[in-house]
Amino acid sequence: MIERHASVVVQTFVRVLTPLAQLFALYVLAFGHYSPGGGFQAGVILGATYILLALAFGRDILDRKVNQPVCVALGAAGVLLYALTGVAGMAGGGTFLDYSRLPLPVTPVRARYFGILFIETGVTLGVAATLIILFCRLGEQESNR
Amino acid sequence: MNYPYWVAVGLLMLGLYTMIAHRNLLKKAVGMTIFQTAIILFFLLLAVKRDASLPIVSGADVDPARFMNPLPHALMLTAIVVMVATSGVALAILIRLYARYGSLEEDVIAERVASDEADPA
Amino acid sequence: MRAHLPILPVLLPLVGALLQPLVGLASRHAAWPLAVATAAATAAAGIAGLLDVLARGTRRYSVGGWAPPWGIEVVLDPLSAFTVCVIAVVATLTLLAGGPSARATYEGEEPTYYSLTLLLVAGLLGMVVSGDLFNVFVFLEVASISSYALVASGGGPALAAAFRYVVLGTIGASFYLLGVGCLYALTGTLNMADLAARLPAATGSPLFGGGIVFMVVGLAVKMGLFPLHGWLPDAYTRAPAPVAAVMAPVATKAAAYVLARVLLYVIRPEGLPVGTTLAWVGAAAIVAGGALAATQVDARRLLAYSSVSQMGYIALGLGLGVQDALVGAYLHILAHALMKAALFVALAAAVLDGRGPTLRALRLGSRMPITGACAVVAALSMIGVPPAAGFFSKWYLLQGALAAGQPILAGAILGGSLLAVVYMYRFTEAVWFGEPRAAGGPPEAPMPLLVGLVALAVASVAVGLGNAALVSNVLGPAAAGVGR
Amino acid sequence: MSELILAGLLVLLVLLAVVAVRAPDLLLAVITLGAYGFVMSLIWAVMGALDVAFTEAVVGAGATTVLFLAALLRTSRRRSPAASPLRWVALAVALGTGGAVLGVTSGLPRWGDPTSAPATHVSPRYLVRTLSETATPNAVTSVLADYRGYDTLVETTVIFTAGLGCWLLLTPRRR
Repeated sequence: MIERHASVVVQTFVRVLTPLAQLFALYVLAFGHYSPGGGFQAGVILGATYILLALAFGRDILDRKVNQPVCVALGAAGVLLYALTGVAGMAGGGTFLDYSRLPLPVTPVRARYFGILFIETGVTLGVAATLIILFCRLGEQESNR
Repeated sequence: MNYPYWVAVGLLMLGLYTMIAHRNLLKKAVGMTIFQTAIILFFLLLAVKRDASLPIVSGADVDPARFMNPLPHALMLTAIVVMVATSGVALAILIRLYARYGSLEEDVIAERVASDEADPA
Repeated sequence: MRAHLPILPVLLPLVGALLQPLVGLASRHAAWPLAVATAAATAAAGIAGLLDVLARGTRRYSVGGWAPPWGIEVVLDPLSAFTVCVIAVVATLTLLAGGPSARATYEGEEPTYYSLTLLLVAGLLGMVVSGDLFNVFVFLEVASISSYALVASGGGPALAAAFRYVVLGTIGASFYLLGVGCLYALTGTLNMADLAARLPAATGSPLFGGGIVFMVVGLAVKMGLFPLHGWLPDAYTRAPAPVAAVMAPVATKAAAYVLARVLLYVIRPEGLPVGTTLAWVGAAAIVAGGALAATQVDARRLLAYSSVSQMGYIALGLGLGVQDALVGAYLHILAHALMKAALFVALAAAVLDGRGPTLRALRLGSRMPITGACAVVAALSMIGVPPAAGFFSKWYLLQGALAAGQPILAGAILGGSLLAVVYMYRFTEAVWFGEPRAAGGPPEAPMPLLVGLVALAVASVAVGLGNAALVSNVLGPAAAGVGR
Repeated sequence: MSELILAGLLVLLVLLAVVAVRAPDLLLAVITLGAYGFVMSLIWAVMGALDVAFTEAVVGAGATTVLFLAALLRTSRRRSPAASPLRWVALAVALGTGGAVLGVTSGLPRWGDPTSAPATHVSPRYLVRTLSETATPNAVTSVLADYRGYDTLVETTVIFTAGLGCWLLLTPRRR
């Protein structure tokens, strides 16, 4: 199936590119307020770095680097972070997902700004973990079923 | 001129035809993607305003006619995610089907399913 | 908490579903109790919401603090609160009763299974309480995608059924979305209340008719309405027994509810023959589904086709649109959910005992008298024997058809009951007199299964006995003002 | 000028869709579908929907292609050339639907009309007030994450549901 790519050039390139791509994902997440992009795109980019790794170092690296049940739980935790941000708005006296009532020491409008950042972080986590699971499962070697 | 909408209609028909007429399940999945993007195209065409720019605003006194309608953009971001999620599940099912029945052709699978159901092993 | 009652039926199962994989890391045995507790809390919130609505009127809840139509609102009125209760209560009982069967099917994967079923419930409830057309689409997809995966998890033949379900389900959802797009292009809004206010000025446009037709066709696919029911029989027949027990009673009901909501409360297409068409298609579904059910030898397929027939009753009532017919349709949503849940749970008990799925091998009576008796109560409700709930829903539908001056449709309702006598007689006969199997194992079904099953059967009769109170307090007000 | 580019891209889009559907080799079909997604993302960019373009590029052209390729690796590239008995039904359904949609499009506002209902009702508030109400200049982000944040919560739930579904389907049972 997907085998270890022998070329040292490719492996070195991927080794350098991976952290850069992950950094870019963080940039996309943080600057979604001002420019196109946001949590979802950041999550996909973050997840895609793992495909790069698999392409360069063989699919086995995913089995070594990724604990899949934990990855599923992380995906759930991402969505949960989103939902709990909404519940925090309820705790502050607003309706569900009312970020202006988040218990933060800032003005309601700034609180909305931060609320968006929180939920986008949750989206990134949820999407990245889910995509990694998808790639791990869909790319799995033929099993004995 | 409303010609861009005609492209959406064409893609819609092509996708729908493929989903029903093609016997290969992967082709059906391809048709499904085209069908869904046709509807996304339809929505996004609604967002266009002539001579308007990206919906990223600065300063006060914003004239809404000068910016694209952001609502369909936000809706279709969601629709694209739904599209890839559906594809993911469809492909997972397809992989299991191939592992079990050794084919992606609808009629071959149907035959083997029938013999499976007659004699569940 | 009262302030948040409208959102709780969505929030509770969603959070419960997300907790499953996290708790699953620590213990796999907590999954089932956690799922039942989540569903029970959701049902409690739903009942509290219904009581609140009945006491103090419709509740509108602006998610995110944004007033509609800019934000998304969640609406609890008598109809949505009632439907929430139906789905949440039935899901609680089927999750409870399905536990032993799910353990046998999903050994080691229970957290994933229960997470997906709770996501299905959250999706269905989200569709019901939503006051925004696009939001309904997104929840519809949560419910659909979890259903696809749950059906496919049966492996083998279930995979083929699930792929067909994905293709047809996607066509249905996309048609719905296209209809929403037409109405959005026409009015610029997605909020149901805002749309209802702005549409009357725009009924002349082709976008109006197109929007309605695409939405109705899409929802008809999702509710398994004949002749667009192609995905349903295989999916319900081949899905694992616990999945069928959870899905079959409620999955199509949310789509039927959205159809009612859109047609009767939002769009109200007076100039177009949508209602009449729907009523006649419903009549065709009653007869065709019943006739197909009567010829089946597989018990699950028999029940699946009976679902096609029973969804026909709901469509017929919604299409007629007169007060009694609407009450009958709403009551039938409840009655059918209860009886179909009981029947699929009884089948799950048989499968657990190594019987079925063919009618010949069913024979519950001799080894499982309580399970068998409950199945028979549900079967009598399906036929429409008083005092079971199924009698009263059909009674109201019949009244409605006569009040609307449609004797042929009334005939279809009666004919459907006659067909139900045929197929349910075959089912009941199989339950009591089928081919005996070698004895072994415990004589009755496991306790949780029995508790859930008995509760469903008792509820079927209780709803029938208490139908007058239910109709005058809940369903009458829900149908008031929209009936023709 | 941009209108010409758009027209060209739309023509290219249709051609790629036809190739993806007609290709006898499934690998070719999948690769063409990736190109189709890429052209689609260019179209969104030309139409001023950069956020959608970005997502389409990473999801439509990127993730979807990878998923299809992964599926292809575990199944088969070949497909049987025999025609389906359903093709006339499919043609009738497609033509009927297409005709209906085409009939409906005659009621659409003129393309790009800044006075149409979607342009004048509901949406202007997002543009006018996104800065003062959410401190977020990108109106798409504020609609997505705040005004309609409920949708986005459910959207994230959808993708998680799909991940969970694949996990359930493709993990060998431990028994």
